[in-house]
Amino acid sequence: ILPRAGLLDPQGQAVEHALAALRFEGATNVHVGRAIALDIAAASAAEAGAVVRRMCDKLLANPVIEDYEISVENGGSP
Amino acid sequence: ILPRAGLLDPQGQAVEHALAALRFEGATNVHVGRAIALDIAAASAAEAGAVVRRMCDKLLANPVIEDYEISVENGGSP
Amino acid sequence: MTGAGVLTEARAFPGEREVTPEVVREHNLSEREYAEIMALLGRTPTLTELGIFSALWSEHCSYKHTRPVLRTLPTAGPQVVQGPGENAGVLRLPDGWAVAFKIESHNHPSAVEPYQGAATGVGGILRDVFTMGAHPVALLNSLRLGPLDDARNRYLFAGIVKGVGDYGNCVGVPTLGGEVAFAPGYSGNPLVNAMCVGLLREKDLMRARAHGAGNVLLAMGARTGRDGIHGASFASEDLSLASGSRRPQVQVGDPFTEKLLLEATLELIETGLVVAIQDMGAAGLTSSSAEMAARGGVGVELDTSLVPVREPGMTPYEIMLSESQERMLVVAEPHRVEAIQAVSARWELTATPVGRVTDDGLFRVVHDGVTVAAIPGDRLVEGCPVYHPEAREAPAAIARRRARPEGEPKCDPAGALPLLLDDPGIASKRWVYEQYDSTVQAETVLGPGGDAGVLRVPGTGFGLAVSVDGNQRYVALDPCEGGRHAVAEAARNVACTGAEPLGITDCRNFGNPDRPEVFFQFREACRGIAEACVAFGTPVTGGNVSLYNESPGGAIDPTPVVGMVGLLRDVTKRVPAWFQAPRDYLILLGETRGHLGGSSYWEVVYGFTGGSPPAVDLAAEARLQRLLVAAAGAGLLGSAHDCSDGGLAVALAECCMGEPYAARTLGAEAFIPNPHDLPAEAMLYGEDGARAVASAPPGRVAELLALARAHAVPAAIAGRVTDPGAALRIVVEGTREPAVSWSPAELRRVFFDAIPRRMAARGRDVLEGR
Amino acid sequence: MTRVAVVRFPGSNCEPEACRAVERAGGSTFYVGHRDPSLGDAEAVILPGGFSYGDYLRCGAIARFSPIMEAVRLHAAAGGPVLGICNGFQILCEAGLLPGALVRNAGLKYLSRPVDVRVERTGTPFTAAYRVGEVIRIPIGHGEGRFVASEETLDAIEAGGQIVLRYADGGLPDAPVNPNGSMRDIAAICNPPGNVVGMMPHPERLAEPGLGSAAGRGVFDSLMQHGAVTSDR
Ligand SMILES: Nc1ncnc2c1ncn2[C@@H]1O[C@H](COP(=O)(O)OP(=O)(O)O)[C@@H](O)[C@H]1O
Ligand SMILES: [Mg+2]
Repeated sequence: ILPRAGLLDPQGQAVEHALAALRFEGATNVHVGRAIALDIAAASAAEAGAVVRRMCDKLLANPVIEDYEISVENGGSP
Repeated sequence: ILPRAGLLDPQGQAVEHALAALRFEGATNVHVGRAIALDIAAASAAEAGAVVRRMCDKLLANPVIEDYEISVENGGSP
Repeated sequence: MTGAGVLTEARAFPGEREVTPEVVREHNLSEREYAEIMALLGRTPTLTELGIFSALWSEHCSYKHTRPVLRTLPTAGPQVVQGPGENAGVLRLPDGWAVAFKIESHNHPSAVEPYQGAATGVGGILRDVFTMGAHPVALLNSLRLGPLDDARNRYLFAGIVKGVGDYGNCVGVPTLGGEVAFAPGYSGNPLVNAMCVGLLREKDLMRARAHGAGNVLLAMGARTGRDGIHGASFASEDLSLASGSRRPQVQVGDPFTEKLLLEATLELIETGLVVAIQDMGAAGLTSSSAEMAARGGVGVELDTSLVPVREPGMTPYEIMLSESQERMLVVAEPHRVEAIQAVSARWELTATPVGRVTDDGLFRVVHDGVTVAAIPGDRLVEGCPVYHPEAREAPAAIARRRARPEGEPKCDPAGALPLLLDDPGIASKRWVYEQYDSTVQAETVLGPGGDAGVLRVPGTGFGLAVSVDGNQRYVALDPCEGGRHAVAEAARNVACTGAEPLGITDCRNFGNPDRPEVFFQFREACRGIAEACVAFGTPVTGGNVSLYNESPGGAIDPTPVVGMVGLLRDVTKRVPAWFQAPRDYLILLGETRGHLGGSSYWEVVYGFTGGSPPAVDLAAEARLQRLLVAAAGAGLLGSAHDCSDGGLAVALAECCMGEPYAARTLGAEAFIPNPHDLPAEAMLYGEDGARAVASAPPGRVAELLALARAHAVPAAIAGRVTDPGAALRIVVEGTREPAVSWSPAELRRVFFDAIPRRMAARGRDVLEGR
Repeated sequence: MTRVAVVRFPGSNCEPEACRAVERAGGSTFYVGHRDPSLGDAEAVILPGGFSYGDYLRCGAIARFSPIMEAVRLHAAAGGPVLGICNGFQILCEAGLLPGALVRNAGLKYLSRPVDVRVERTGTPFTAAYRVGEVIRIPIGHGEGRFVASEETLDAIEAGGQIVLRYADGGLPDAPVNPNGSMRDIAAICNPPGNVVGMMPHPERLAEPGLGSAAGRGVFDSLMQHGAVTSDR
């Protein structure tokens, strides 16, 4: 979950400067957001993804200022 | 970048409760951490990954409280 | 100067939309206003010019509906150093000190994005104050929200409080007071009014007036992005009408940069490096440059291609209208530019020349050498048509004022007290102010939770008392009385600590002024505020108007909010709101007439919001204020607390429950004289003004009563403070009801738990902020 | 008269009151900037509260790399007194001068309120003026003050007597004694020798009776006594 493109991202800027100061050249367009990890029981990865998408729209992400990406890992069968 | 396993993660718990309150059943072991996205110029994905790993060890993550994972996407050649 | 009437030349910026009636409407300009623009340019405006006009001729910047009414406010007084018209008002203090203060709304942005909207509201008001050369020493905030049983309202409340807190905390300015009220009209229309108080040496006062043709304009601070384009005109229409596309991009606050900007700005002013400086607030670069030019009677030329931008390809239109936060516009003599840039660099900031002061009176914008806007500057700022909307009170309002509660009360008078203390409007706001740093700067004498916050002026023995107040229920029922009440309560809160009320800033939050009943509320509330200010000798030094606070849910209650500053001559004499010691005498100041009209009691116990609010006796209020100040100065008072929402019973309960972190409660035996044989509920819960509950040590009571007599303030010994843990017992003279009795410890639980209990359910707000 | 350097990072905001508290106790102060290479003739260093670099990323994470921190490290290694208050504590942890880390309050909210803390160790340049077991009431103001460390580290801290202040019950009503969920109620710790101390509460905000209490003044009196002793040697 990252700040929407175009929005000011003071954290991203601060980190970008800090990295530069530490001689990590060439790190650009740094953005800082939130990572949320959770387990859900779902029949398929697709279904899990769909549930999480609904979670993001309703709670996890703030549509006014944030965009999100979802990645599903199969935690193996129950 | 997520809180170390075993460390109390009140934010994760709060989100877990909020999800339950919104009738999202079956979301368990929710953890909230930080996502950092950045572009770097590197010869290979492997090299990029190595650079970012050094960034994490030095600045982006605090080993006392956090574990991190890195994923590299190829942004195409310059 | 030659500005007025000049027909000017400007060319459209390549690729810019052409100006059609549709585009004009989108910019929220009336046909009359557009005709005015055509006339004073002698041609069709470019899109950039249209945008500039739409910003400066928006209600937010032009006050086109409200200026005639605002002109009727009292703004003069021996203590006034700077009245309305600058970025903040300034009042004189002892020893060459002065106080700059101002209140401002950020309602619309907070309705869209509560956390960022509230945070950037605090940022804006801080800049208004340090722009004057003043060091911010206190913040206050006045919030209005819909009822907390609605999840959306809880989300807005949590996000707004967090936004206000995070910003002020990070900049390092203590929040010393505020208020929160809840009513259905604010669902979807939350109000966020932020007030900042700053200190300066009077001689260092900085005014935002550009002058000196050839002087340089520099943009200092954050880069310019596409944030909040159209904010000013957006803030001037109903949320319901603002079409998605017209919704400005959310402004994100950066309190870290703000702190650096604060330090750099004060250093620039104190070292005399700048001619003038103003923050880029609503309508950003446009309003800051145009207003500084107009105040100085000069022209300006801006080259938008020089402005540091955050995103590539920004047009002059976007750069002129961006509301990116944490930016200042500096006017300086050319030979100072390097020194200014050195100071900025020391504070990790950049200052970039973006234009110059001219002598042709034109407001000119060039981009890559193309003149994209050329407007007579004085007409741009002053030329907006002024409207005199119709004002008529709604029959429904009259009916509500005349109505009386029907049916049975929920409980007997004794049972009502816990109910009232559990009402979120009356309950402790500790859940709120606990999230605000109230002790940073280490000058806090009385923090939040009492009547007014008190801070010491560094290195002196005197201090300031600050409070914000407004009772929208009273205003809805009787706008004029409501306006008077707002000033009276603020002054009472300040005087209770022992401070003399000095002056006010006010924020008027109303609905759509084109509706006669709304404009009636506005006009009458202003009349009430003006009358009270005259009576108390507390001039209006500035403020802010926020109209169009309406959503599909309807309009808000009319909500004028008054921010008062008072002078406490000796901070060691400050008077707390809470009982201090067992066996102190309890003294009622003022007269209890048992007026229940418009009361919280009726609302909570009868579920009825109506009746006519108590009439404010301005002379009596002024006498009470003088008495409280004199008594505090003479060291006669153990405590003093004003009576407002919930009347005597609630005031007495608050005195017994003690401060937010009191380790103990105190009891009280109260006997309330009742010469007119009124029912107990009226005596206990009536909300007559001009009253306070005081306590005094046995040795000082006689003196206090004598002093009251000398000030012609009715005062009666009404019992004693009793031991820790003892009960609060109230006997109302001559009523058949037995004495009513409560345990302060239990009341305390109700009072402090009311809001946390309702906010326990957590939502997205737990993810808000860092 | 003890000379105390107060470090100003971009975003520090408690440095004036830190100076006042030292001066009221009889010391003298001067500011050093985050880019300065040295601490001049300072006998002691204070890292004040605030939001260095906005506390972006993590509290203190970026400040730790400021050039001045190298000088602070040397000063500490030489046994010189170093006090980190609030954000200063967070920086000392990030810099590895103190063990553990400070993370978001268990209540997830910024908390501004008085707290009661019990003095656990008086053998430091900043607590010598107190008595062991004494409970003092001073304010906190932080959103990220929950002290965390691994169990082994915590045991080592306890064994080494490195806990300086613990949140304790001094009678404050209706709020948990431990305001932020800190492990083992830790409010302040020090390094093994005790010359480097970090604390979340703000003693400098309550260091004069005029503001209702001088409970925090002992921290600065201690430093003056310490300064007197060392300069006698
Ligand atoms: N939003 C807020 N921010 C800071 N302090 C607040 C806020 N709301 C209430 N308070 C504190 O609680 C006190 C009591 O509020 P209120 O119930 O309005 O009392 P009063 O009617 O005397 O103004 C205020 O004086 C203020 O110190
Ligand atoms: Mg109030």
